Amino acid sequence: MANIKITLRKDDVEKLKQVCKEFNNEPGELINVLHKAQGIFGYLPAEVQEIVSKELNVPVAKVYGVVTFYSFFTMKPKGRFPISICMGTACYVRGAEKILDEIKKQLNLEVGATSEDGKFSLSCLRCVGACGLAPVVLIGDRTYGRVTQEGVKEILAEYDEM
Amino acid sequence: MATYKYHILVCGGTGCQASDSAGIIENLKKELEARNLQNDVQVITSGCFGFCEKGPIVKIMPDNTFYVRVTPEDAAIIIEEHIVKGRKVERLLYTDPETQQHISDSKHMGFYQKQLRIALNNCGFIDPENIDEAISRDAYLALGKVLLEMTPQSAIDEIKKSGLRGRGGGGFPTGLKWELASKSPGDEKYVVCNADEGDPGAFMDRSILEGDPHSIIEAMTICGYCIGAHVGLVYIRAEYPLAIHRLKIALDQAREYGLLGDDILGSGFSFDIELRYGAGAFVCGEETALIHSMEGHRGEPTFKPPFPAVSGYLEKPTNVNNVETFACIPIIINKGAEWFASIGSEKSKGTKVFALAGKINNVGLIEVPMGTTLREVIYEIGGGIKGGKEFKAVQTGGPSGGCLTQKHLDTPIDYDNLIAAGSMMGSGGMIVMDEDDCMVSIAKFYLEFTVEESCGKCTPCRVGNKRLHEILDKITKGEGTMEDLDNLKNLSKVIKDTALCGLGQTSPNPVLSTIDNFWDEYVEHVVDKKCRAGVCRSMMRYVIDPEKCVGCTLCARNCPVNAITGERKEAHVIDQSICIKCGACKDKCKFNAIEIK
Amino acid sequence: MAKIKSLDDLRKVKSELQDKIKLRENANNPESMVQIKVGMATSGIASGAKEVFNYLSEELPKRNIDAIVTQTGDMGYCYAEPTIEVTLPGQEPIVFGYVNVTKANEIIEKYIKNGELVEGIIPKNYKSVE
Amino acid sequence: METIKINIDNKNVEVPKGSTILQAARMNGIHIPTLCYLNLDDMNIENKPGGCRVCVVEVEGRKNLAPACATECLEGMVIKTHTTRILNARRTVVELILSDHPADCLVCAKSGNCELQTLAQDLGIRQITYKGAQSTYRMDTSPSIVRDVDKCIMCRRCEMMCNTVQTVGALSAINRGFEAVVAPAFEQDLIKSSCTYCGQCVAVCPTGALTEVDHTPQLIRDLADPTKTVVVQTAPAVRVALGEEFGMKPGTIVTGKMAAALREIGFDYVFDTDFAADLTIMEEGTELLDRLTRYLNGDKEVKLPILTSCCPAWVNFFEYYFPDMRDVPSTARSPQQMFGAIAKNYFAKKIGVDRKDLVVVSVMPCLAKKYECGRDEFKENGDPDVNYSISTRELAHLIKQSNIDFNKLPDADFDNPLGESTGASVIFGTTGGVIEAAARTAYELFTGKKLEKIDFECLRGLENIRQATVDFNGTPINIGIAHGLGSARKLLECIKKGECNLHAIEIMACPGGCIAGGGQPLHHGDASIIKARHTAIYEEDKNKPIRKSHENPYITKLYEEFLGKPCGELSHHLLHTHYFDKSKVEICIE
Repeated sequence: MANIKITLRKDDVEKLKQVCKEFNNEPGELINVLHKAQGIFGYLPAEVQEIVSKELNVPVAKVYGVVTFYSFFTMKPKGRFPISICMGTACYVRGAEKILDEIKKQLNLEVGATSEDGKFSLSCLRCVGACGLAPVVLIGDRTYGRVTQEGVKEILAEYDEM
Repeated sequence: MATYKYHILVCGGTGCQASDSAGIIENLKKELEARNLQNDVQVITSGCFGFCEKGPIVKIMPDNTFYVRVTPEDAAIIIEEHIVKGRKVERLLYTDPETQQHISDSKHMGFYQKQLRIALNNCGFIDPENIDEAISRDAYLALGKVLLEMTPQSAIDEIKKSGLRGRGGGGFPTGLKWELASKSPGDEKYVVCNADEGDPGAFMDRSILEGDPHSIIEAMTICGYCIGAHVGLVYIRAEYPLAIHRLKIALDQAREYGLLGDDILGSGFSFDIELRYGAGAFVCGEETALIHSMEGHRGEPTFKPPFPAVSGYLEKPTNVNNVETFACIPIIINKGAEWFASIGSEKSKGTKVFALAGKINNVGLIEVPMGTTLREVIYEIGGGIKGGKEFKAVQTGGPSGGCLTQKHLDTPIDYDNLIAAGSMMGSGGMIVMDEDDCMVSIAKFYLEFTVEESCGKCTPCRVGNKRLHEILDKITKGEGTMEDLDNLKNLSKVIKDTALCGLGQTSPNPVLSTIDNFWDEYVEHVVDKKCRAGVCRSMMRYVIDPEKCVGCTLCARNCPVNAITGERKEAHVIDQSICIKCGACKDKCKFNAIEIK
Repeated sequence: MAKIKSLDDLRKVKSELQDKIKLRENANNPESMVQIKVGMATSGIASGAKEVFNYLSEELPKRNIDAIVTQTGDMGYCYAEPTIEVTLPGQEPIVFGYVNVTKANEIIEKYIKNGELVEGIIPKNYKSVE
Repeated sequence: METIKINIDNKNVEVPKGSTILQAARMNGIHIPTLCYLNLDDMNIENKPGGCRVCVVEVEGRKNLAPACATECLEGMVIKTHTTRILNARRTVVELILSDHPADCLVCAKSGNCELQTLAQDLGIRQITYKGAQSTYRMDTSPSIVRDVDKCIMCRRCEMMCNTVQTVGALSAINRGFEAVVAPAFEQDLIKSSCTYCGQCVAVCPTGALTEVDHTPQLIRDLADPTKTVVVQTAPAVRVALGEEFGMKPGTIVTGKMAAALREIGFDYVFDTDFAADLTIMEEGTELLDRLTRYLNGDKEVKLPILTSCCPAWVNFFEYYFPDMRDVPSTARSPQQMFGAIAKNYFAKKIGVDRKDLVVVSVMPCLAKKYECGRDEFKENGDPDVNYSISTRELAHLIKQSNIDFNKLPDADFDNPLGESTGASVIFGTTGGVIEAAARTAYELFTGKKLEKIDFECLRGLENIRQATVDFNGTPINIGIAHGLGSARKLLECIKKGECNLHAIEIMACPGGCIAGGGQPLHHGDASIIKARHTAIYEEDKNKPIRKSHENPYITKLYEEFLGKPCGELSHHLLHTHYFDKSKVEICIE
């Protein structure tokens, strides 16, 4: 994955360095910095981790160790419309797995993957705390509650023209 | 200042926001302005009411009218009918599932009747983004009392006397914990609020932070004074944007009022609070893992001792409590330890918030005195099982807890009773299951979670849980043996005995408790290759009842793998060797002729 | 907002702010409050119920009386409108008819403050919606 | 010392306050098995993650089992170490580890020397009850180290060594749960990381997950090739450790047996790196004296302190982490490379062999040496000065393969001219040795006087960072010593801040120096083995008739015949080097 060199925008790199500075280039702020970095770049490619490593004086292996430990951090760019399916217990017992299967089928997409056109990415997450609406699907900032297997098609159709 | 004649509270919790409560607020304000009523009626975004099943919720004061499942389009009728004409909008009122009667006052709803709200006292009552409302509800009075009228030790003694125990899982006595941290030598100490709520199906901490952030700020400051710390840290899930937003507002407001910062209330005591973000690791709910995470490391637990009270954040004495625990502190100081200790059971004082979810009518956040029975919670507050189905089990304590059954229904809920019953309090998730839930699959579900969330540091959790999950998977696929069941038991026992941290030590609980309570179901899976709940697909057989089949051919035409054959107007047959158990035929059949066996 | 510098300061601020949510606080404990329902059906509004409602909800707090003033639909006493139902803590509700602002003042001063009955009581023959 | 009373396995015993259960047990003859735990007590190296859970014991009143390695004894504690409950738990835990471990013991590089294998054997495990998925990773072969991560058991010893002790940070635990493993950043190959190849990860790995690159097959082919002349050089630390591979007591000196074995294996010339170590002293010592003299004469430009440069992992370290200070260390090549340069450019001519037909092999206690001989600057037209390096462990295998009964071998001598050495060169093998050897020569050259007491006791020891002042006939020379890269980093940071008034510093990457190198027989966490080698090195020095490098007659001859003078032009070309900035990471930014 790191063999494919990607190019970072200069502005973004400057922003990242500024963020590190705001945190006093303190190694203990690694996780806070990574949160901000993911905010800037959308994900955490190897190059970004290298920069963070240099700025905070933390070995890059350790940065990677931290990135791979926390599920919130991702090294893959997300789709324009990231789809997350809540796999909390409440959603699970109300059929979240079936919804996931249906979305996988409809989009021909595996969990953790991004569609080739970069439109959708699919992930599962832990409880979002909207258990009253179970099962819950999030697309971008929008929350869909009480989703049914049949309803999946309808929801996805909203994104047809986008 | 205008005298408002009505207050309209609209739930602004994450659940209701997901159903566009912001749109409701916007429309309500628009409708009021259109009628020039904006000075008579105040619209307030409040924290969570708890009754998430029925959200979004709109409550009108002073007549306590409780509207459920409101949409932005309903705003006009609420203003026109209720505010202008004084008539309740019947269609938006809650309907009692048993009597089919509309109930307008939440006080009369089963969901609220048995509840006693201490930690959730202000949730759904005040505007969490307005410190004035919090202050008018006694916020920071306890802080003032502690800082100016009590010594650290006397405040600790008060907490000890109240009998408050940690609400995050283990139930360690809070006062004792504070005392340990306070006696630990050192000038630099830390107060940490654990808001990395990770149980799938528990969201009380988030609701408290969203609904009453000042209670946490106040409690952390009190704790700081008691143990001798000047810095507080809130470790909060990054996936809780609303809670973070409100907490930040609350911190700013508290600083502006001088309730946080230097020389608080002229006491000479200084304290401030910073945020640290979790990044999606369940194990960080364990306090040593949480501390490592705050220091920028992988969130791996370390062996205790040393306890954080001796060596915690940056190796300094640190006191970690979770959100709900902190939320109880101010009210204990204000109303006194005796008052708090008078609530609850003998060894578990006060109340506990539960996130009630699953196959139950009233999903939501509830707070009940310790010692309330499961039956009261499920049938009176929860309104019974959804769809009139049969109650099968209730899972408490999340991935660390276990499944309780019919025979536990009258057990009073407290720390010790739950442990004795093979489960635990955990952070308070309570998932109700009915006859359609397969208990082996439920155990598998939790193990999947644990495998996913294990940090990987110790062998029993890293490899052992993986093996437990594999065995359960084998059983649900119909490939299990009786030997597997023995192995399951032994391995679970060893993991409990040898894992490094609380997560690992409790991870086999879902397996052990389902084995204890639903042994027959395991044996059925293994010996009869049968899943009575019809969940384990590979064990299901779709069979056409020749008596009921009219030979319409609809099923055959809808079968994706052409497993169904039969002449028109004659009974059809499913070839089990081809069938992929997708259920399409059963869904399509208009004559209920297809059964799962 | 200036900083709150002492516990007394805080208590003062609290009591000043309390009015802001008094309406909600009172609603939380209706049993210990004076509860007043103003009949507000179309005919009630036409006969001046709105003024009475406004008067009561503004005057009672001014006179330091913890009360809950709400509107209600038609009470069924069209002939006597505007009507209000007053429930003192621990007592049976009493309905007054032909209430205008002056009458409302009298009800506050005599009945609510001192428990003295005022003219215009209507025998109660209906059941509340609740 | 304050003591407490405990009861362990029904025995009432008294142990020092603060002891762990494991320590208390060992003091009382109870051997609780461990796996992840590692403690080289005198060297400040400890790995105690409490992760493997092999050492669990029962403590009365405790709900679950306690890890003996991490649990402190408390007054009155009642401990059981082998109840059925414990045995079942311990066995299950080991079975779990084995269930995610390739069962290819017979062909594993660590077979017979693997701590997991020993443990499974001791517990009598004959089958694995819990079978399931195994994690698989690709093999990573760097110039020095092979990573077979399938065999990683997450003991974290390597991570601790790489990060806490060496502060290199090439390795970290990555992922979580079942997928957790120790790896370089982005799971890239080690060669793309900042690894210095110090090999300390290999030295502590309990399984076959980290091993050295095996060069013996290549060596066997070269020995059999009639067109090649094969020359071997052996580093000082090898001779005090090799015997351990043949069951000898740690600290046994086997110089003579080793020379005899190498000759039996079939090397054409059996030489000694010690010869090159003497040569290093001539060059490095001259450089030190030069800088020192200039400094004392008021030259402000001169870089002091001078740092030794004979440790290749240390060279890698400052190239990665302190590239801006790369003009501070001596430019002298390491003894291995000096030997190679002399062998290929002087000895080859002397015996009339083309340098391409001369194969120079080194036997080293070190894995970084494998990387070092592949450096481009040590090649002439692609032909390396040292063809390859094998470790002490590889040599032991080679001796066994050659059917040599090592224990019964009579002692033999090295060949000349590159086999003659002094006591000064022998002590290169341990921390403090290089600088002591340099001091012996520099003193005499600086003062023009004969050294009265050859032993500089003040420079010896195993403390991580040491400082001493040596009196050069009225001129005090401040000397610093650091071993372990973490200690080196501390000293370097002092120098950077200008807080250091030292004139010369010796740095060795491995804690303890070469005697505890990554290519040495495995110590399995027993620090007494390292101490025994340390003592043996000084004993070997004492037994040498000549103990100062500049008195080595063959060195004198080499300068007369070939090199001219120390730090002369030819020396500069053959015996000195330059350093690179390896800190840069390529990132495309637009």
